[in-house]
Amino acid sequence: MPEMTYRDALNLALKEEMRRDPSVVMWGEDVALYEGSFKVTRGLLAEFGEMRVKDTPISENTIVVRPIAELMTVNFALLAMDQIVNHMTKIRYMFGGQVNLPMVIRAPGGGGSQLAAQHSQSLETFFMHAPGMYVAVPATPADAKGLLKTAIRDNNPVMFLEHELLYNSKGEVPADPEFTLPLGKCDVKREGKDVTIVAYSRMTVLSLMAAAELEKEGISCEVVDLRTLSPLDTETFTASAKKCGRAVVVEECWHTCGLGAEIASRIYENCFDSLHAPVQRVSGLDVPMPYSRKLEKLCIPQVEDIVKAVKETLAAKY
Amino acid sequence: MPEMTYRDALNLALKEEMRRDPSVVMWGEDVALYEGSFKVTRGLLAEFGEMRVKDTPISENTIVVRPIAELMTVNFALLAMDQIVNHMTKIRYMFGGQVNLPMVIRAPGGGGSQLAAQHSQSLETFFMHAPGMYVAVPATPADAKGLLKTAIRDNNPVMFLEHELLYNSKGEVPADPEFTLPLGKCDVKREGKDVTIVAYSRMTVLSLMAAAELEKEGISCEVVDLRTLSPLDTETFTASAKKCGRAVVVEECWHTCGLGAEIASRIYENCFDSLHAPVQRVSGLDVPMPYSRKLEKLCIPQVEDIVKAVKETLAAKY
Amino acid sequence: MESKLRAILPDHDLLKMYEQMVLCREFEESCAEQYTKGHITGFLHLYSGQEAVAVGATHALHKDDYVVSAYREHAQAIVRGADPKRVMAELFGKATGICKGKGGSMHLFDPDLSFMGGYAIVGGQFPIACGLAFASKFRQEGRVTACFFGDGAVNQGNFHEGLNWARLWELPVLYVCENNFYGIGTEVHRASALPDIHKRTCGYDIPSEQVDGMDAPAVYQAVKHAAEWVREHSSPYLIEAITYRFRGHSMADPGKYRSAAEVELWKERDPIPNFGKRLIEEGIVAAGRLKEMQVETQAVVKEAVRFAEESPWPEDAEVFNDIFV
Amino acid sequence: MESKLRAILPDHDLLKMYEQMVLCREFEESCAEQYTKGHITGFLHLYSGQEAVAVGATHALHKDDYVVSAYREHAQAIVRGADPKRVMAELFGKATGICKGKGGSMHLFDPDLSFMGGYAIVGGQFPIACGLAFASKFRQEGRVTACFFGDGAVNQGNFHEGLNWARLWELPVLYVCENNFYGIGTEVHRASALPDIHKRTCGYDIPSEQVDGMDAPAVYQAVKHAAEWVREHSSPYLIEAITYRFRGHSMADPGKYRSAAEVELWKERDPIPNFGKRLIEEGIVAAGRLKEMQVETQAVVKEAVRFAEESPWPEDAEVFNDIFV
Ligand SMILES: Cc1ncc(C[n+]2csc(CCOP(=O)(O)OP(=O)(O)O)c2C)c(N)n1
Ligand SMILES: Cc1ncc(C[n+]2csc(CCOP(=O)(O)OP(=O)(O)O)c2C)c(N)n1
Ligand SMILES: [Mg+2]
Ligand SMILES: [Mg+2]
Repeated sequence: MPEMTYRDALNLALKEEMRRDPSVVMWGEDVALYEGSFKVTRGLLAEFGEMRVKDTPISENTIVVRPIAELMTVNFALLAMDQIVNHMTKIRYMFGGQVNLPMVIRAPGGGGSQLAAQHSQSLETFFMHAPGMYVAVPATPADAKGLLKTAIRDNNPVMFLEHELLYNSKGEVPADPEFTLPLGKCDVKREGKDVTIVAYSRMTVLSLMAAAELEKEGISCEVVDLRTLSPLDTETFTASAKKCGRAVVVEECWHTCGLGAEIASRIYENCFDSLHAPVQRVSGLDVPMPYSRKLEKLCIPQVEDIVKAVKETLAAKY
Repeated sequence: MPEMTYRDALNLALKEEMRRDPSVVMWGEDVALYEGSFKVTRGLLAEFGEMRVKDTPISENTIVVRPIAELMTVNFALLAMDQIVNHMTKIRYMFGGQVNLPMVIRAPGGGGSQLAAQHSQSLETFFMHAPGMYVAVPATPADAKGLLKTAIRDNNPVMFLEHELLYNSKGEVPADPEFTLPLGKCDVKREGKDVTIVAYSRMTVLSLMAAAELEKEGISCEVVDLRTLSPLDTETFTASAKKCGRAVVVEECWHTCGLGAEIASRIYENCFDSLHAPVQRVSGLDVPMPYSRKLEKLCIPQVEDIVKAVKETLAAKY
Repeated sequence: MESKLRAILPDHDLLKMYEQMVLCREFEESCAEQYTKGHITGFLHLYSGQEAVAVGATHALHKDDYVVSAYREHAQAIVRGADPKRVMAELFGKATGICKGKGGSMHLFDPDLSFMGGYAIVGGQFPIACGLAFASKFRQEGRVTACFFGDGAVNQGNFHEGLNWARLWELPVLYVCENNFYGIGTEVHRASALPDIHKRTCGYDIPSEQVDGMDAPAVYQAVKHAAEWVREHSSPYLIEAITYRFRGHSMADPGKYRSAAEVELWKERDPIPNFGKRLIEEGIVAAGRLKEMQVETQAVVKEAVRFAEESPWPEDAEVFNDIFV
Repeated sequence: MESKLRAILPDHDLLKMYEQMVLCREFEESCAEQYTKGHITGFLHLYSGQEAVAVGATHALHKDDYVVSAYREHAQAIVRGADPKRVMAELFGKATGICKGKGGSMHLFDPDLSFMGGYAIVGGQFPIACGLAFASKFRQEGRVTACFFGDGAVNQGNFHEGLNWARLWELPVLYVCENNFYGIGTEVHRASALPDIHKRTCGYDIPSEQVDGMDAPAVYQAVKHAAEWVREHSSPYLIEAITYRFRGHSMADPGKYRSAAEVELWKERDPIPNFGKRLIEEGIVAAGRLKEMQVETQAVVKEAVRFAEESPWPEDAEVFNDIFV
């Protein structure tokens, strides 16, 4: 399998799907001539032309209309919440199923680059809370490619959340252009028996690092990567938690009402009699993101925080 | 104590505070001449004049700038999420505390009037998830008045969520114009010993009805009204849950990643060894709201649903 | 001076337009009655008084042109060809409704008629209109997207973003503003810095014009010309139709913000009897026939109510259908 | 023909303006260096090339007029009076920064200077400008709110809502568009249906004009006149300053979307040497003094860097401060 970056995997998925289906179009601020703020759309304009690859004005209210829209970053989704939540997620339902919305909104996000409060948000919980859209959160280049291809082919609206700090991460990606991954299935990225770590996107990467460290101390962690937040594959992560009897959820978003609370609740509800300790939540701090690197680091879950939470859940005695 | 409606209690709070502080202004669509869509601003224009009570264009992006802004309904907050989440909640922090935002956004919301998908939303979890604003959710006329007055006086941004179906509800309201209620404190609206019901806004009213019914069957419920979602008074509701050993959370919003998951998680985390059963969540269904009254009723928690959940939590054997 | 009707359209079309206006009016008045009886609930925004806009404009469009509108859209759907029975059933929340009872009054939709929806968020239709127009352009279908909206909607950011977009990408959108002077209780000059709505396109280099929205043939002519322009140039155009709603904003609105005298003045300009008078004066139809038409449409509406009443409620399981494909 | 400088402002002010422009340039170039060294991180948008706008405009404002801007705002803050030391410390993320290190490059703020913030959401400053202007009007303070923004921001819904609002309520907002022809890599005519930004206010009945943004005295004159107009009429006005950024959009942008020739052409119009030349030609200053000024400002900037370097990091506990009062 060829090795490539998360960025290139996404780029390839876009190209393959645009070749496969001439009705797929790509819209966004600076996606054409500039080839994308994060260069995910490199080469698209040259190959597919002005009609299929279009730069948009900075008008987030209006961008999210058809097939693949790139929101320059997820922070700007807040300007398009009306289009996303009041319209995109509801149109099919309120019109009695008479219309499909086969569209994908791609948005880079997450913190860790000192972009301060307005440019460092992890808004996945908002999208997970509003019913009517799928939400994908790939952690690896292969997942990025496989999920994006499925998202483009799917007839439902998909919010596709990429992590800015993963664009340069590398991994093996199947070469087969028909390689796709299902939406709505967790991926057990590492098997283990003592503690289940449930994570997504960059938090999966950190969780795997934490698991590797913990292994050195003889602690065996199972890392369940959610891959998609909607539909949520409750079965897989609750089965894992039931097996281990202890669980840690890692989320980059704000703690209060973050998706970690939902994951934890489902674990409690499904594994109440198997749990030996409360589920630990490792979360972003409940503050707007500060700029200073020293403060920023405190706000985003780090490998040490995950290690610590795993140990705490093991130490808990009930 | 005089009896008045939730609507009149809010109206009185606005008048009293506008008399008390000449810098308080009231803005919103149709709030002046039309006296508000839900008539909460009746008489304000006549008493305070055009400069302090202003009709705004239908431009939700821009409404939320100063003191009291009425969003005609909370559904339109989705057009103002950039102003609310990217700006209002972050300005004080990102500017190092150099400025205060003493503003209140009032917004009626909730479902149950057959207003269909775009007009029946309960978006409280969004506001609770984003740090940097207070969120008030009064259930009774007295709470409405006492919390609104505090919100107006407070120097932080407050999202003040009123329930459309409560405007005509009646209750006693202290006549003292200095009567205020603290933000950040739960109110135990009914004491009990078997099961804790945690609720807010209209769900508190339904929970009290459920508790009254359950009492007939000898089941004693403690109803904890959250009153404010931010700051969240974890101590009060976890103490209650610890005492009863069983808890039900009632939320009108969508189930997945709804605030019920947060409340439940905090209960599990704080009362893990006292809980006899998983926390039951009674929630709005994870669907856009259908218009038809028959379907709509299924989507919003009803008294029977709460009764059923309480019984289930009592039946659970672990 | 009004132009002679026959110079505008053949008799058959003129009569069809008249009939549709009557149908819309009867439909709306019947809705009011059903609302009062509690059969229709939620928000109910009636179109009475504005019929000349929907009817005149729709007549000027091609069958496959897209139409999007707001929440005051019963007439637009019916004129487009929606079955009054299924529209009424929708308002009753019945399974036979045009959206299975899931949409209600504010969310009618029928893709077979290219009627792409009523939206209840003011301005919500603007981005959708751009999307549809882009689709038409992309597929080289030559379809125009007619986007109806009110005077209140023009102050939404969406309106601005949409106009810029449509002109920049040369999208075939025909904007039809129904200026009825009020957004709920707020008069247009209390909401718009420049209340002449057709003048607001100057910042986007989009042509626009104003038309008497109480005169169906005039609306027809203006929209005909504009739609052809849009189709030919593949570029947006805006029509401002001056009109008035005879009823409150919704059934919940007593309408105290405007004087009885103002309403009366506008009722003298009622687009239906005035059009009828001209049809008779110009010898196109006999008064008796117009009366007959009204009776016929009343029967249609009555039948629609009966159908709605007798229709079944949606199954409970429907609540989980139609979220995802 | 350029007017004689002394007809515009006294020598002292002209020299002050020149000095400020040099200070801004030196500051920005030093930031670039510190970024390359890794002392400044995150997004860094430099102002080099556009100095005549901030300096000319700020000179024309009263001390207590409000200023709001976007994320390319170091110069605007410094010209307003912000201490370069505390600005540099902010960019380093230090506790002594103007916002305690919490804001960074894009979020400078100083209420004592009525500098009401840099915002990183394109168009985010528009509603805030209306709010400040309303406050000034409400309290009858006579303060103008100068709202700086780029050519890319005019396509945001906020811009439209703000213009309508400001004109409708007669709010004293002075809009200053810095048209540098690009929003990141997208040229203005690829984003705006009508790229002449000053013409976009016609739909709101707001007066506007264009000015050469590479000519500080010209900007000063235009803004002076406009600000007085705004103050007198308590009503908005828009200035479009034609300018150019010499560097990429941010430090991360290699700027491949524009040709070297284009950049060179604009560099010939560099507002600093051209202004310096005129000052010398018109006998206002000697060349040697200008050179001295540059050396002096370099020392100021160097001192700012030293201060930033030596300043302490914020305490960890700071992370929870300043959310609520
Ligand atoms: C975004 C948004 N804001 C506010 C409302 C509440 N609202 C419903 S209709 C309306 C007035 C719209 O007026 P106009 O566009 O003139 O249409 P008309 O009702 O006159 O047909 C308002 C403010 C809404 N539905 N959506
Ligand atoms: C709402 C929003 N959308 C997109 C961005 C990303 N972005 C940052 S700067 C910029 C370009 C703005 O251009 P312009 O207004 O001309 O200002 P300039 O950078 O030229 O000073 C964009 C698209 C953003 N910050 N906010
Ligand atoms: Mg109107
Ligand atoms: Mg620019």
